[in-house]
Amino acid sequence: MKIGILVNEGPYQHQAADSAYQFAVAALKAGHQVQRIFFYHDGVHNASSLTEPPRDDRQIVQRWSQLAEEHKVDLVVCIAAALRRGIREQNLAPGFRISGLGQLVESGIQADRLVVFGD
Amino acid sequence: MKIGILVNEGPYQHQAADSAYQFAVAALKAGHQVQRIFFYHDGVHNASSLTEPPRDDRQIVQRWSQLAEEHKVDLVVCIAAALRRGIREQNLAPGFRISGLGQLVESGIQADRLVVFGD
Amino acid sequence: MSMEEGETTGVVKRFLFVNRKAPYGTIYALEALEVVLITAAFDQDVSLAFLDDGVYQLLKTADPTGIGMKNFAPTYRALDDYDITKLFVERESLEERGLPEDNFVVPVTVISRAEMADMMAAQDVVLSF
Amino acid sequence: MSMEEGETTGVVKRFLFVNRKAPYGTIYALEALEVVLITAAFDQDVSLAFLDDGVYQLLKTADPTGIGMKNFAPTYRALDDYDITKLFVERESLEERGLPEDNFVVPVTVISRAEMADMMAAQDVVLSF
Amino acid sequence: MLHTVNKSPLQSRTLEQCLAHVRPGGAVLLIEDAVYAATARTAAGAQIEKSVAQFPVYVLEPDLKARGIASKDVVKGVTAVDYAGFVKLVTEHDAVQAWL
Amino acid sequence: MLHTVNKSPLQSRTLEQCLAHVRPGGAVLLIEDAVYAATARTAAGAQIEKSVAQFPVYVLEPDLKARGIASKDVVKGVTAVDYAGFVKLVTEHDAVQAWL
Repeated sequence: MKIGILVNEGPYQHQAADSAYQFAVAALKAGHQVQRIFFYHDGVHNASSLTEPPRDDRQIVQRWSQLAEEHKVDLVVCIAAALRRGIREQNLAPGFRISGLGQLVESGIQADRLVVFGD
Repeated sequence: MKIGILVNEGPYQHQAADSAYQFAVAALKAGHQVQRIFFYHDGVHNASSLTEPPRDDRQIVQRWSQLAEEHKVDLVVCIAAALRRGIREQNLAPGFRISGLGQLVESGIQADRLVVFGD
Repeated sequence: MSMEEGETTGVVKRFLFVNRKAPYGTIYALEALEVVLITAAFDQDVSLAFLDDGVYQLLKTADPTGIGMKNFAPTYRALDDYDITKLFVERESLEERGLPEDNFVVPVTVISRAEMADMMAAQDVVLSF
Repeated sequence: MSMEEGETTGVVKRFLFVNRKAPYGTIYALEALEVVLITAAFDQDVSLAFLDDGVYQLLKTADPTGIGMKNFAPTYRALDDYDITKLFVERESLEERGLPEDNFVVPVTVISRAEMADMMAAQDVVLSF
Repeated sequence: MLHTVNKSPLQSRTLEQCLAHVRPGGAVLLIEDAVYAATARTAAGAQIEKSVAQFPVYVLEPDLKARGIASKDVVKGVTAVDYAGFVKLVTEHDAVQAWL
Repeated sequence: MLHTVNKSPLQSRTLEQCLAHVRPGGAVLLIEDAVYAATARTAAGAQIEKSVAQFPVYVLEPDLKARGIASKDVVKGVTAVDYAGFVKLVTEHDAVQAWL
């Protein structure tokens, strides 16, 4: 099954980014296709290449990048939300791309399910 | 009177950054000294030099920088919270400085009042 | 939005946007509206639900100039240009807030909680912010 | 923390840290604890209040490995090294959550809501996250 | 102690928790989404009307206006203040506690 | 429709709003701070116990464990699932509605 995911909150502050990640990993493990993960609102902060959490903590941004590399998951950051919050090409982590809100709507149309994680 | 301010949320997502700003402006107008504004948790995103909100919207980061310039307000970003969330010297807006949590405690000790804005 | 993005092979799904949060305290209401406007251009079957504190989003008396923000409620009027007319407001949510049924910036259909629940159950894609 | 930061001319204020949020769902509990530890080094009169969902922060049964997070509750034990022993837990908050009074990772003083209110009213600086 | 509350009473239980912890000499200021608590014809408004007999309750007017609440819809006994009034309240009380 | 709830019922009114909008064929999954709603000896737990007679209620076990809630403290009739179970629930229902 094709599953789309929407993440509305940034890393660390709320659990949303963690829940979305664990859900995506489980979906892939079950043989489903994660069609796209769209980052909106403060969710765009998940794409910041400049985060440097304590070493003994989970590396949320790096985890997303690895997911993109290993499973070819399409990680899309909303351009309007990103500009508002200071995420641009220059501080975009590997595996993410910046695009329009249309990508979220498209995900809703193309995926069999859309699952939302937020606050 | 010396007033310290703590901001716990980032710009745009929650009103906290707006309320803190309006409060700071009113405090200065009333002749008080804004001893320090400390940015913690997602509040560190208020210091991002890379934000570019729509032109007809308020420019939250720029507003803080102007406040620092015009009224010599000390804008301090928590280093641990900033590293976790991707704020570093390279994307730090003018007027902000990155320092330790001790600066918040010091603000609590030195200021006559500490006012907290968050979610 | 590019034409390319708009190409979704003629599929029409029932999209529901659930608005349960008050405006201005957070950005969710405003950024939700931005998605709705984009979705409209994709020729989908779009509905908007306003319940709980979301009913406050449509009040025509809003004036956020005193807090330095823009009043975005009039933007809802643009939905009519896209033939998006299914704006549902929950009666019980209005009653709990002591609000009348006729103080909104755009025409809405006031429905009961039970009708809201039925409407929700009939959707293909539900977006909440 | 540098010595310089620690120089605050001998002033001792009553600092209260109010913990009202559940752990793990948000980072507030963890980052609040980080401030408490720093404050301890400033020789202030520190109290911690746990009420509402904040009482969940101290449960010794917590195990967040399944969600990829670290269990930070044991860090509260470090407070004792700084002679921070005023950890107040509100009885009514425990009762509403069906929690016993003896399941915490550190020793606490369980007080009533009225006592909590009195304690709050006596503070110089109140930090909430 | 000046207690500030910023959550809608219809979504969050924070207001009732705050009201249960106000002591003589204390006051409550409703800001951001908590201003809805000051509106008439709501359960929270009725609660606030009772509270004003025990301690002063203020509401931030710019936040009221932003949300389209008319002054006539504010429950009796609640005092509207602007940001200057907010600052004044902070200086008049010995400390501030934010109920987040 | 699978309804997900992620807020503590003791801080937020979201759970009760969600429960009032579940239709036959629907189900509720408690995640993140909403797992507290599945605990015994609470008002929310009593509400959930009533709900399970009408529709299935699930709780995410990793979130329960993170918060130190023992399986024996989960109210009767609520089914604990792991992330694989969460995924399975998503595929088994025709759509998902997050109550944020």
